[in-house]
Amino acid sequence: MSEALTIEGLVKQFGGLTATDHLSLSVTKGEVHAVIGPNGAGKTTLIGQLTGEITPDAGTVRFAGRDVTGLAVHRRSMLGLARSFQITNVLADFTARANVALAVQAHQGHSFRFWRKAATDQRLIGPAEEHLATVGLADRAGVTASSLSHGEQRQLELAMALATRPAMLLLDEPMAGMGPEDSARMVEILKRLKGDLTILLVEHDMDAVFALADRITVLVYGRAIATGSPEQIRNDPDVRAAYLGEESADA
Amino acid sequence: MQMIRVGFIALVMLALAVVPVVANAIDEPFYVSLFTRMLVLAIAASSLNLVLGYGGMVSFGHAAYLGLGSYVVGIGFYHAANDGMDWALNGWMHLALAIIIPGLAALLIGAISLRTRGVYFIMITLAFSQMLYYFFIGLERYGGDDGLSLWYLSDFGSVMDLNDDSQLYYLAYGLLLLVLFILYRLVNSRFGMVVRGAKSNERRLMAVGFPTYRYRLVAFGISGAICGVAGFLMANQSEFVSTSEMHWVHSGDLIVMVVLGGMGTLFGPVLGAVGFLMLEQYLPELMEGVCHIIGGSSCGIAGEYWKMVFGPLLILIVLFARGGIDGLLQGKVGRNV
Amino acid sequence: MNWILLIEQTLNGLQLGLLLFLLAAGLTLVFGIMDLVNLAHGSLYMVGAYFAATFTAWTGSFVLAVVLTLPATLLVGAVVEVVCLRTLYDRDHLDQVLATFGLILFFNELVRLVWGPAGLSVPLPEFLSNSLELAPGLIYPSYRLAIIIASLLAAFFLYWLVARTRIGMLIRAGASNREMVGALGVNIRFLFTIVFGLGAALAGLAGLMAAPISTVEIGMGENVLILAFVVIVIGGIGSIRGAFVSALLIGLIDTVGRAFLPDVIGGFFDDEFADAAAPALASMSIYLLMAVILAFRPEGLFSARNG
Amino acid sequence: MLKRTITLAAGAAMLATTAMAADPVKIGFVTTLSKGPAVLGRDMRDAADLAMEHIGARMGGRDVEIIYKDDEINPGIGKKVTDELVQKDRVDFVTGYIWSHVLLASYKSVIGNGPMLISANAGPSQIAGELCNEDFFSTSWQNDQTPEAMGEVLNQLGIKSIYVMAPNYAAGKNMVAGVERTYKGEILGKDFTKWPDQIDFSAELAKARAAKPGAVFVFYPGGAGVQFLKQYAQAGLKETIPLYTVFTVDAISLPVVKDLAVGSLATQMWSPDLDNAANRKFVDGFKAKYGRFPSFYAAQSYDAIMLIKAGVDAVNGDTSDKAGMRAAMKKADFGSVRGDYTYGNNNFPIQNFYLREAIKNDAGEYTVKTAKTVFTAHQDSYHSKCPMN
Repeated sequence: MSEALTIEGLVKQFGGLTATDHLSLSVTKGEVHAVIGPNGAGKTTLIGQLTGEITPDAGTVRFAGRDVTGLAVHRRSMLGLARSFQITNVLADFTARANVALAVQAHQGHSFRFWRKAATDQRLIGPAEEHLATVGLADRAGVTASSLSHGEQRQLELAMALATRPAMLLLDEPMAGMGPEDSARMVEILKRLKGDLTILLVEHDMDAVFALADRITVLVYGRAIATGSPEQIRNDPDVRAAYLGEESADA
Repeated sequence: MQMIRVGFIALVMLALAVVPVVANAIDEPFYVSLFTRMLVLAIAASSLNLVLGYGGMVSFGHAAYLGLGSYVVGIGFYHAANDGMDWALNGWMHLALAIIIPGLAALLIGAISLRTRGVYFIMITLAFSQMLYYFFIGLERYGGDDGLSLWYLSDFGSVMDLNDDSQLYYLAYGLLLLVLFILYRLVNSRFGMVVRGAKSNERRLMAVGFPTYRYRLVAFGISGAICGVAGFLMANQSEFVSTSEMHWVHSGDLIVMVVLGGMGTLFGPVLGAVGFLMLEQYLPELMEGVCHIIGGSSCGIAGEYWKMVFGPLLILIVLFARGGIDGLLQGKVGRNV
Repeated sequence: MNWILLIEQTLNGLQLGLLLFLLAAGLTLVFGIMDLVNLAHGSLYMVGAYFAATFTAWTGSFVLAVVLTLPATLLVGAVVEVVCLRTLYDRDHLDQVLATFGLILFFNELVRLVWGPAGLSVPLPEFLSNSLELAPGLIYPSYRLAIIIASLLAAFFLYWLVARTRIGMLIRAGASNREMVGALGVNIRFLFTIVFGLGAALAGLAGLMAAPISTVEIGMGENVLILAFVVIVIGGIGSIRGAFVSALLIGLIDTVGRAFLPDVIGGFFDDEFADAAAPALASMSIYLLMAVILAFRPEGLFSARNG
Repeated sequence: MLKRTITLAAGAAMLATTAMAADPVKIGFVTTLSKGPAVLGRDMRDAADLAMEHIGARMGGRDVEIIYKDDEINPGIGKKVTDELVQKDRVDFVTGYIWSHVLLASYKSVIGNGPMLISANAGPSQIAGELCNEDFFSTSWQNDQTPEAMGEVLNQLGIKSIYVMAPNYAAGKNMVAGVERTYKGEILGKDFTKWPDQIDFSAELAKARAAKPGAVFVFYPGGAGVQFLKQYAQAGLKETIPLYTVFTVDAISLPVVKDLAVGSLATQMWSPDLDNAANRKFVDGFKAKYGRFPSFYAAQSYDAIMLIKAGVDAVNGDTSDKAGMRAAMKKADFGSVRGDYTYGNNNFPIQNFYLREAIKNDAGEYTVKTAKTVFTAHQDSYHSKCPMN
């Protein structure tokens, strides 16, 4: 049994509000583990603590067998923990290719290289274009990121995350703001990645979650109220009460 | 538009290349010193452009590095003149120290300042430059705020003689070209991509694994070092070093030059420095002329109020010509270019 | 140690700190609420002082001059906001720095054109021109006490305005969420004009309070502007409480440094060194303080959210 | 100095060919015309204009033109406009210069490049000493002389102890050094205050009060002087400790501070009530034309134009005859508003210094009156370092 990521007793409070409440969770290597929950359940706070942008008040985060709780953002990235952002977060005035090339560059040693032109460096451009192809943006490589459509920017996000050669992906609502067509394409892309990568997926789109996830954890008010296979979660009475309540009432 | 832009920039650079020749031909040596000043400030503005234009770090204290560079020359001269230490006039040593000392100072100041963001960064860089300003005012030995008159300039032996205005001019011109070439390589290198990326979206860069702080810091240090070169030239051009070049308003002037010319473009700061000094030189005359044309009285003093026009002009540039001169050449008018 | 002198110097530091608070209050208000870096704050301070000089000369009364100066600077501020600064809110700080830098140049020349190059003077109001003996041997000018009281009143007024009134509520809401306030049916543009005018009036108040103890001259605002920025940056931008605390801190450190540093350094080193080092160190002290505080607390002592 | 010799030769050749009687004599005037100290620059310019009026804008049979330039109190700008005057406008004389640092920065641009330089105010020790030059003249003083006179005043008045305050910059330190050189009593305390942005002197004034000195000596030029005088009076010190100043109470600050400065004592080499024909013509003319008393800045500027006229007159307008002009100027017999004086080897005046008291006269105007003569024919202490004879 190999765990890619283990969270134990994680606590984070903002003023009086407990965003993460003694949360424990583990993600097995190679699985797609979805975290769902109503708005304000503390999903984005959780991602922030996993990437290192937010320091937890208590608890530990272990990744690839080591304690990373106090590690800086860029160090975790070096260990192979990559993320995509909930709100599209690309370098707006760079081309798609340059965006991904920068992510590639991050994992080719230090960047105190002052002389050679980066834009024509095949060691950067080659992998960058590969990753763009993986997410279906091969023909948009030369377009400035800000000119890409919303869906394309989400795909670019993913390409940048992939370019860091991660062992594990943290996807913060990759389908946010997408139309059904774009969502479907993203699900296809993620399906292709499944197996090679461990993925922690935070998502509102239930169709996508149930289509992709191997296991699901339900978060309410910062606590995990249930973890299990999609089937188990679908039938869990607590979950139905707390989260799926309305939908199941309709059904 | 691109053609016009390239043509214009080439024209400016070419025109700058022949200034001493023309000035001496028409027997107007004043233009040599005026344009040397432009070249010097163009180097200083280019150095600021690296952090401001490419790196998004609004340093409001770059006059400090300019001042440090010029004090290298001044202090060397002082000891040569007063303590008989002739070697202290060595130009190569001046140049090297004018790169190293401001560069180290910038690294030190940057190391603290880059922990802050936004307005805090603007203000802390300002605070550090004010600290240096007061420090040199208190340094009575080197003239305090009286400054130091340089009776001997940096000595390059038989290689060149900076007392010759034309030679000094071409040294400044050569150094400007060199600085521009270095900056060109720098901003397009892997290092440059990180610095520019951090301007665009630092959070994203950290997420993909860049320790952005140290790249920004190195950029800041390089910028300070280049600015020191400008200081070295400025001391030799004005044959004088003084604390007033370190005053915060001077840091503001440098920012104005960068923005006037066009931030984050290679030649923008050059155009900005030329434009700024042209305005400083000719706006008063222009105003006097306009005053005469509209038949005003006591036009002789109209030019003294040139800043009353320059101030609003600056506001208009910020509001409507955000890309500066370079942006206008590309046909970009309006807000977010 | 001479205790009377120590008390007097503490009082001096307090008074300087409160004057600095007055200077910085308008700046931090505008900064915190509208996220606008206003370098021209010093110019408004200068304009306030010139108004005070003119109105005192016209009416012959300092009190009447105060009554006229405050609305006058408020009006100047409002005009500047409407004509020039309104379009700068959604711009980055660099744009704001540059545009307001331009305003400084403009105001300096405008003042020279209107009032001439000669400095003006505001005489002390008659009823405040004496000194009080606060304790045996502790003589203090009553105008200095008036500065202390006026600054404390201004601080209290700001606290009351921001924390206790409907306008304050809108201001706070507008600072965090402009759209929301707009949705409440409040004219956000008008609100901002009022806030900026208020900031200008505070600058004017500082200018007129400082006028009787200083020279009313062109460029008088540029030096104090930097001090005001140091105050609000140390305090935490946008935090009135932070500005208050840091102004007092700076006032005390600056005064105590000037008062006792030469003796302290003179105790350790020879006189010549002390003569050279003490004033330089005293000049640099507040910038050192700022660098140290920002090195450990990059957002100042009080972050705006709690202030 | 290759450049110097080349430009000097070129300059001489140029002067010889262009100095036709038809061309006006050109005088460049560098002073501060913007920012706070613009008020000093205005006084200087007004005085120079008045001098031009009095001489009918003619010297040695030629018309005279003055070109004014603003130095913005910045040595870099001062140097730039001086270069422009010398190289572009090709003036015959450059004068003005309020500030030591501006003069020092500009000095090299003039000396050796053709024109003659006449300082109408600044008198840094370097130029009085090792940097002295035959083409430089001062119509003012060497910086240290005025405070030296003040130190002597304090001795003569039998003041046992003083407290000293000045801004922490070069001129401030010179002024203090000057007093220390001549004053024989005890200096109880010394404060160098922050320059230029100290708004409050209460900390230093409290120390001065506590030290209980026989007198307070200060140097605060321009706006800072107004500020200091006000705070000194407000602290209640005006009634308790006599105040002695240099370059602080003058025709610029007096109308601003009025009664607060009345009674304070200052040393100066000129006073508006000095009784000589030239001074009466100058002061009356100035008051009639501008409606205010002239300051010493004005007096020195007026003298600078008159000194230049003496030089140009002596060579009948042939400004290429620099030796002739130098010799004539060195005589200092042009009728200075300060009365007769002579030039030392360094071309700085050897002159009287007076103690002036600030008063309110019968007409209700604020001005100064001469209380006594402190020094007669006083020479600066740097002249021995000047290699000229």
